[in-house]
Amino acid sequence: MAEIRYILAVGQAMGEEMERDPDVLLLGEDVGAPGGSFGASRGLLERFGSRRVVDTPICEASFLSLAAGAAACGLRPIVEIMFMDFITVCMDGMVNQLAKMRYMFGNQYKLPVVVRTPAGGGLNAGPQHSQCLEAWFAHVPGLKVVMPATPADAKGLLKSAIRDDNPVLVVEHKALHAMKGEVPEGEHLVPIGEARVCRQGGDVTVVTAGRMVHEALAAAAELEAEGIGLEVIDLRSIQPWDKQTVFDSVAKTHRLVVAHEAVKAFGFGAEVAAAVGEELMDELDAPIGRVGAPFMPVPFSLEQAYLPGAVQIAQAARQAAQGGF
Amino acid sequence: MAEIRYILAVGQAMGEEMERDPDVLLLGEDVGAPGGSFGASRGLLERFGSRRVVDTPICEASFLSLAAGAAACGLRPIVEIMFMDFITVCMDGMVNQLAKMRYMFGNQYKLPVVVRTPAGGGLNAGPQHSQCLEAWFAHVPGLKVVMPATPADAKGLLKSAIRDDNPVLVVEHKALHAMKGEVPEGEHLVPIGEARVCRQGGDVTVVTAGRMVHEALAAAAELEAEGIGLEVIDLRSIQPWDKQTVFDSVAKTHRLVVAHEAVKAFGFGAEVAAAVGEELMDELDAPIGRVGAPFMPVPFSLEQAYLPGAVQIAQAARQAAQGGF
Amino acid sequence: MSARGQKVQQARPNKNQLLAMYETMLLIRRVEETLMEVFSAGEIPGFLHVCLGQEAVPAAVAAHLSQDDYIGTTHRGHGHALAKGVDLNLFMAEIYGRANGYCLGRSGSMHLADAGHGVLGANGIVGGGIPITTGAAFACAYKHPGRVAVCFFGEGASSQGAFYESLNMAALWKLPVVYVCENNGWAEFTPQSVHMTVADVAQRARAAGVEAEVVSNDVLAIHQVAGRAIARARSGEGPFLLEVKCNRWHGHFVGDAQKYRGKEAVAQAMSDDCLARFEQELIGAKVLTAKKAKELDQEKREAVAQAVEFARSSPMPQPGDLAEGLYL
Amino acid sequence: MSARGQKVQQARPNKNQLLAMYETMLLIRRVEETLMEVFSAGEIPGFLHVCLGQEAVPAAVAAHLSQDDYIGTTHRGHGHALAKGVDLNLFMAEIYGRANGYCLGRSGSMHLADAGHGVLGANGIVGGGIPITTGAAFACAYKHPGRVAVCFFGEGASSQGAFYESLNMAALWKLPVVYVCENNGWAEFTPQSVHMTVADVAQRARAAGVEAEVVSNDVLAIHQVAGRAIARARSGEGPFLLEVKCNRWHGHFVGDAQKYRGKEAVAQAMSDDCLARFEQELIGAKVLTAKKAKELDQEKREAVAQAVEFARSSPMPQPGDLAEGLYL
Ligand SMILES: Cc1ncc(C[n+]2csc(CCOP(=O)(O)OP(=O)(O)O)c2C)c(N)n1
Ligand SMILES: Cc1ncc(C[n+]2csc(CCOP(=O)(O)OP(=O)(O)O)c2C)c(N)n1
Ligand SMILES: [Mg+2]
Ligand SMILES: [Mg+2]
Repeated sequence: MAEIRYILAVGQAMGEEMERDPDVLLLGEDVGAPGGSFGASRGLLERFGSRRVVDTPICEASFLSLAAGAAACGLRPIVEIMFMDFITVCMDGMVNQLAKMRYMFGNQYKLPVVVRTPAGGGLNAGPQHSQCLEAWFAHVPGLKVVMPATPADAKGLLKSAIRDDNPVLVVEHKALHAMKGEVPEGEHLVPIGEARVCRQGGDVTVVTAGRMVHEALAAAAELEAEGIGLEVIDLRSIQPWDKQTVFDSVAKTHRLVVAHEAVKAFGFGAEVAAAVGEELMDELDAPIGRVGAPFMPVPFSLEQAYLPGAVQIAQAARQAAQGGF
Repeated sequence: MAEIRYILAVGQAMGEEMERDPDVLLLGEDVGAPGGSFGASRGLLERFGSRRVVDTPICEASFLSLAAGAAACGLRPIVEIMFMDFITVCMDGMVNQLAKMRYMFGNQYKLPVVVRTPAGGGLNAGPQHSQCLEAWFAHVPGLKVVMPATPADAKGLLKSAIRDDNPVLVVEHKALHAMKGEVPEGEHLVPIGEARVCRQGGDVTVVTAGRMVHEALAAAAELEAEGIGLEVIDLRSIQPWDKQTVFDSVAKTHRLVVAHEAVKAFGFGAEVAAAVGEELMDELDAPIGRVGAPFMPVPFSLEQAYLPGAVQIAQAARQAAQGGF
Repeated sequence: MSARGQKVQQARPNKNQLLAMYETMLLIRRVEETLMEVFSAGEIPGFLHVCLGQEAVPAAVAAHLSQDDYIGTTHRGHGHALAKGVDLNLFMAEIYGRANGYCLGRSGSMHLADAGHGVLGANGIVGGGIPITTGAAFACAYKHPGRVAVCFFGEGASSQGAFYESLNMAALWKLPVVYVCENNGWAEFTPQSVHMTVADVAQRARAAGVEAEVVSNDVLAIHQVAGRAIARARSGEGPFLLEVKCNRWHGHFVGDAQKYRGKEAVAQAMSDDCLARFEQELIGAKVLTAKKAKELDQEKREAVAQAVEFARSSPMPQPGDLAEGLYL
Repeated sequence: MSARGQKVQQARPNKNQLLAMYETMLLIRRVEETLMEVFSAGEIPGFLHVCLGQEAVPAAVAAHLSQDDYIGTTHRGHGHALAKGVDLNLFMAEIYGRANGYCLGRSGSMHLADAGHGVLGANGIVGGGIPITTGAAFACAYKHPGRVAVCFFGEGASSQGAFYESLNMAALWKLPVVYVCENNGWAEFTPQSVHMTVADVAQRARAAGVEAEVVSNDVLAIHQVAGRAIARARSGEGPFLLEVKCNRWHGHFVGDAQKYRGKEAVAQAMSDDCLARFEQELIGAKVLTAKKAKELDQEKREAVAQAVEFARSSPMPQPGDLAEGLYL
């Protein structure tokens, strides 16, 4: 297995799938010769030409919907939205068109569109370039939402997304782009909707996704010294999310913390916590802890003070471990 | 007190505030001579003229942002988005501009913009004219979100929203527009962020908002016969929401159901349930029930089978009343 | 329907083609009249927008299309779907929200689609269909050479940024798409003068680098320009915008009392009857006789009545079917 | 700055006005050079976009504005803010993310705003500022007669629907707004030819019913057209678009190695030096001497160095301050 960077894994997934299926193509701003703002499509223009690696004008609203129409007519477009914050510009396409076309037309059309977008903080890019908005999309029937946390998942989830006949939003995390990790060569597919228990532990379950997986692992390492064993679950997919894996773990540890980088209030952690509270409350020995960003835009300065991380997760897990009724 | 329709209460609020403050004005499609698609602004053009009751072209994205700019320069615009589903077109204005301008510019500007929009089902208007998307906005720091359930609140909350120096999203419900109710005359303000206990009861707390308040009351009437007392709380505001009132009630009943018309998964009910689970779990004698729409777009046909209502609330409350650990 | 790529579309229509267009217009007229009736009688819930007075456009444009060409349309989309050849019974069943309608009753009038005839869907979002249909043209250029996509919309929609953005991409990539703007002067309850400074949507198109032409509500004039535009698109010469100045006979939706529009203006609008004019022309040119016209009318009336019966007697979807097909 | 409503702006600038513009350009040049340096040295986090080579536009346009006129700008907005008269120290402190910066360190370069000088903010969303600034013009027409709003943006942004939609509203309501498009030929790493079919953004403006004019990167030419446009706007004659063909000297952001752009092309771009040209003109016209130019340069360098020192020694915000002011 090769050690490669997350962003390269994204590029490999696209390259392999474009090789495999001539209907797969890529649309976005600067995706051609420049290889994308973050370099994900580097080399693809040379390999596949400008009919399949398409530089768009700056008009997210329309090139996203254009991809939806193209998909209904037999193509399998991947759309890059340069920063997740810009997806606000194409919400009609995402929500009223792409997400609904299959269902509202009574299954007449397939909508194999992948929307790739880097989210999150870490670059001091400020309030309009750092948001984590995945919870919105998880609330929209018809969309699938995945958040790869490692290079292997960046590749495996993206390949699955490209082969899926439904629209899939792939939320990359900018702060992970440079991360290196082992990525299986050849056919490597990670099924959408399956979580990964990335660390076993007996005391507190931590459910998270994306960049926060690594923060949870750091917190786990820290708490190990304190004698608290964290079981860290990387959801990988937010919609659908793997209830069974989460429930199994909570049935074992009886304590749960849910963590994400997005603003805590109304984030995806609320759904996980609510579902556990609804269906598995009798297994719980302590209140469910939630970790997320404070209720304010991501500031330019003090970004690190703003972003939630291992410290907050450790604190919440400690509290869960000690808490009880 | 006069009995008036919900939609007239909305019109009264706008008329009174425009009378009071010459900086208040209304922008939207067909708001002028036609008085708005649902008649909210009927008569306002005649009273205030076309400088203050402004018919816009069909371009939600830009007239919403235009209102944000006008507000930063001293006006207090009310923007009508004809159906909440169309707010997808102006999410950049809502989320990246309006919500953030005050904070990211270090408090230099006030953003007194009210966005009024009718949401929800009941008109068989199908998948693109029936959505309840309030949870998205509650997740965005910088926006306030209210959901008036009665004519009195439609007026009182809207008047408060217009006087608020922050952006407020007012989610009306189309199925309530024709509803009649008592509305206090003269200065009637309902503070944003305060819930209303609209029915006292000792057994199960039902937290809800908007149209579902009436469904909860119907469920309460039904369960009374079964000897189960529901305490119905109309949140009125989703962001900020009145934790204290909810917590006080749960501390009394020890059982909670959260209900909304929006898709259940990742809806505002998740946040309420998660917050209670996080901060008040030891008060709970049964799992928190959640009621919301199933995970699919709103279909044209069978809308009534799709929409959650009194039946589902009663069922969840019954289960909460009987359930335990 | 004509062979692809050949420029036969630019020729004057022959007798059969003229009659086919006439029949299409007649069918649309009768369908819409009937829908107004049954909707007003409460048989159909929701919103219903009819295209009475605007029948020439779909008939003339679709005359140049094959079954596997694509169209995208709007809330006022019955005529386009019918002209594209959808099955009248399944069309009607969908509008009635029945389980055997094209979309299993989930879409109704406002989102009706038929993959079999390349109908990408009516759209409840004004402007929403424009980039989608442009995407269909993208797929044609990429994968289905020779096919075209036709995008119908109103002048109100042309104020949405999606219109401008889509035309820019279509021009940039020379996509085989023909934009057809039915400028009926009204967006809901508001006249064009309130929301546009330029008189012609065509002017807006040219600014995006798309050639454009304006014609009146005359089926032969539309047929001619559409033919040229579609032939151009098929042969890779890129997009075109055709604007038809027409009139909306009735309210925005069925039930709209049009208080905002004077009686005289309505009468004036209704005096623009593209179907009656075409009928007279055809009779004058001896392509049609008054008798034949009557027969055809009777035929359409019966077909429509039958479709309504079909829809009425079709089953409603079952609550249990609701969840089917959200994901594949 | 000139009295409102009077058409003095159309007169040729006098000596003092010429010198004032020169100084503004010089200041912008020195600020941007310094920011490139300190950013490259790692003193400032995030993204930084400089406007080197494009200094003529802000200087010439802002020469017609008073403190209480409004401007809206973009990610490449330092020049516009400086020309509008923001305090150099507070400006620099904001870019350094300090607690005493204009926005308490929350906005940095990409969202810098100064209410005191009518700077409505840079904007991180391409096209996002266009309707906002149009809204400022709406407020001027409504509440602050005589004031205008100037909206700066790039040719890349003119492909966003927000551009087209905003111009339509401005034309419709004759808003006192002047759109200034700095067409530097590049949107990030992509040249204009890849995303526009028309050569001029001006053509796009005319489609929306807005008068437009194209000028070269010459401060006096810009000054003249801007003067006319702003005077028109002040007197209620409506919007105007001024397009300036200029060159982006450096990468999209500081640190962009421009692998996509040949060395020759960069050299070519950098040969378009609006400041050097203006300096020569002023010296030729005896408005300026080489000695005076040197003095002024020294003065600006010192002011910039001082502002950098001010920023460096300013306090960072405290974590406890983060929550302040989300709501009033
Ligand atoms: C994004 C959006 N905004 C507003 C509406 C409400 N609406 C429906 S039809 C319509 C007018 C459309 O006018 P036009 O495009 O001229 O089409 P016509 O109805 O005349 O056929 C409006 C504003 C909508 N459906 N979607
Ligand atoms: C909605 C949105 N899409 C994309 C981007 C990324 N982006 C930032 S600047 C830029 C290019 C802008 O080009 P132009 O408008 O010509 O301005 P210039 O940088 O040349 O000054 C792009 C694509 C963004 N910030 N916002
Ligand atoms: Mg119209
Ligand atoms: Mg540029």
